[in-house]
Amino acid sequence: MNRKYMNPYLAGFLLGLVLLLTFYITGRGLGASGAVKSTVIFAVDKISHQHAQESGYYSQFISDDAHPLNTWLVFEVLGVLAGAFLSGAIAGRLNFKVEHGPRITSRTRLAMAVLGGLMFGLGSQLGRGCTSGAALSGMASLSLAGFITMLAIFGSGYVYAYFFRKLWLK
Amino acid sequence: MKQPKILIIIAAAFALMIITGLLGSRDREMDYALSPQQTLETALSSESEVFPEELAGMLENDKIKCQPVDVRNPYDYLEGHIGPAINIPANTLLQKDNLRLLKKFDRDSVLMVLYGNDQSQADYPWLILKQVGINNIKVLTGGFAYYITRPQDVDDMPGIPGHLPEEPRYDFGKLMESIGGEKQPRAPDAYEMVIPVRRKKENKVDGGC
Amino acid sequence: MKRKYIIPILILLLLGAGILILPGRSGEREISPEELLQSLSNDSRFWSTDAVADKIIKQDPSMLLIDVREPEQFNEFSLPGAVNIPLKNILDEEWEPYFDAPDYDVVLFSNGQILPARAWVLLERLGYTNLRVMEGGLNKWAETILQPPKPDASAPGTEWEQYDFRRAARQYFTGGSGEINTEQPGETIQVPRRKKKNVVEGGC
Amino acid sequence: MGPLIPQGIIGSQWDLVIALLIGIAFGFVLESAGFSSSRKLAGVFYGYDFTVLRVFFTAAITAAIGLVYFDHAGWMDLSIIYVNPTFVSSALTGGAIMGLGFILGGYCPGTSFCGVAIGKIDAMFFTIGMFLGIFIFSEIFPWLEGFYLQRPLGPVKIYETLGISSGLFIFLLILVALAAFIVTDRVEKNIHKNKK
Repeated sequence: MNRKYMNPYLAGFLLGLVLLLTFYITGRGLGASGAVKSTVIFAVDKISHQHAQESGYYSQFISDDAHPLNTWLVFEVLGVLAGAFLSGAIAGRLNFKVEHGPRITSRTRLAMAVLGGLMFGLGSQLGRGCTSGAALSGMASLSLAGFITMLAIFGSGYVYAYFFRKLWLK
Repeated sequence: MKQPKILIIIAAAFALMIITGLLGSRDREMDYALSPQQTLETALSSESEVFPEELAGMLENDKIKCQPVDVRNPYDYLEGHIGPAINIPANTLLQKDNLRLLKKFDRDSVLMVLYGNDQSQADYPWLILKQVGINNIKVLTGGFAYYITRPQDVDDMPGIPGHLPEEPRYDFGKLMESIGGEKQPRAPDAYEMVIPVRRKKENKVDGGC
Repeated sequence: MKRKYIIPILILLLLGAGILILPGRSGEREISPEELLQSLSNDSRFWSTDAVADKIIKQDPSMLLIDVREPEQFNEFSLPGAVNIPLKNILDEEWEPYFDAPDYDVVLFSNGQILPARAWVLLERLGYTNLRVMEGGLNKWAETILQPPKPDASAPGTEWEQYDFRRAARQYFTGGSGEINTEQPGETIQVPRRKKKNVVEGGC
Repeated sequence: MGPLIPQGIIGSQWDLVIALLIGIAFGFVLESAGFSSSRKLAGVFYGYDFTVLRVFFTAAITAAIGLVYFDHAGWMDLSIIYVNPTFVSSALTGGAIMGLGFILGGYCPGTSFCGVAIGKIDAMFFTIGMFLGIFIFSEIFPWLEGFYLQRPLGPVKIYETLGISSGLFIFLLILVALAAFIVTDRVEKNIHKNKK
């Protein structure tokens, strides 16, 4: 049975409560791109330990006692995967497929996805956080950085939208 | 669509939780009746003291409602205290029943006079009780030690500690010169003024994404 | 969109308006009256005139002397290196860094002990730490450092040591050279540990 | 009581367990709101589906209101919670790059994980792309470091820079949100109308 999506305001309200609970228990907000950063560091450390030690950037995150993947965000993202799987299972949305705009082939879609992901990875490190970490949690804690990042992401998104409308619209 | 109904229920529950939290927190911890600025004005006000003569006069004249409060420890209190004084050791002043008693005196406009061994022992509690909202309260000049000697004429006893404590009892400049120094004490030679700079509020918790 | 969301919108506006009228939190660092009263029973807030004199001679940079008297009395006579903050403007913004300095010992003094004690209660309430009051004020300073009472012959050794220290200090302050024995046994000042807010790991 | 773990009320060994549980709730709500589909996510930029805006704004406001009330009720000490430090130039450029990534990829990191979880292959490719992007950033970081730390303002709050109280700011935010919901609702309606 393919149930429709949850009412957006209810979902927003529940997400707000989850975020509030996160602040209440751990004192920090949600996040996502940090987990990928930890995996990158773990991979680089494994592949060429020597390179990782030398570079100023990697060495910050590598210490003998703590395993690079043993961070809050990695566990949180594992939870996200599990939670999404659960919700997808209940709503019957589990199947392997490529979703793409009507006017492009799935091959272009996949290429765009990789390019988009690359951009997002780069941007999230530069902006110290992604939409859920810097923007959403930042806005909740009323930090200036949160609002700047949110406006930059969605503002620039609206500017680019026109040029890439072929990707999404009929 | 049944989902807005769930939204309404949870939103209402959330609002209720917050309101109960707010009400609960109001009476839990005792609040200050005076802001820091008002407390400063009270601290600067000069009529916070009662001279032994006035106290003695008030105690004899039963028309004036006056209640001395001894803030020393019970042992000193038993050794000797001012006539009708009740004993509430300083660090128990804010306990529930003591505070209720003091507030009752305040409501019946009974003038409470705090005293300790010396004036400064009663001065702190006076300022704290003022901040918590007790107005009709004063401090006995000189404290119990000075009260016992109870000179007939207050001004002629400069030597007793606690008598007008804030007055300079010596002309410091002249005293310095009499010992062979300049008027001002010599500062250590390389003594540059220590000026601390405003501390930046640093972030306590790490986080972000 | 309209009707079915009326109630959540109302709740939202209600909560929003509630925030507007809520009184500002009384400075989050203020301590409660009970805490304030308890901190009275901790005697390490008193520093004797000997301890203050010793720190001045040793040029101890971690001590801040605050004279809470009026400017006229301050100009006439005060301790070396003291800053004059009259009691009436002790809460001014300008002096805030002097009190919000956890790695300094802020010693409040005046002629007697009442004014600095009141200043102490005011500042302690605002959550500042390491506040001290010079016991007895300048009156006691005059009676101990400037005119050290000579202990009688049978007095214990410590009083004689104190007397020597005070005489040397007096000579120091009045311009005489005179060497000073500085092994004056410093007061063991136990600093009350307020529960430290610890730092949490996090990051992304 | 404040944030439980920093205040030591809950042992820090629970930290990672809580991370997992919160992640499950986070993933569940995101996926059930439809954030696992890139077409629905991109809708916010093309007007045919403003779910992202509605969920995002409601969540931010609920959390902000909750935090302020928790603080007033004495349940929370706001001076301890994490506030993102502001570095203006890197936040703006980072945001601009992320905006492009959103338009091209159709996902953001959190939602891409939701897509991966339910089998969206484009979400998997997006995640691989992210992996590469972060790898590139880490390699070229030494050249970016100056820019990365430019114009720091510290963990400043937005209402402090605007000079108004937090209560007033949140109230204005609520009004802006309600206005946005009404406008986007109307925009969405007539986009669907003239598409038929």
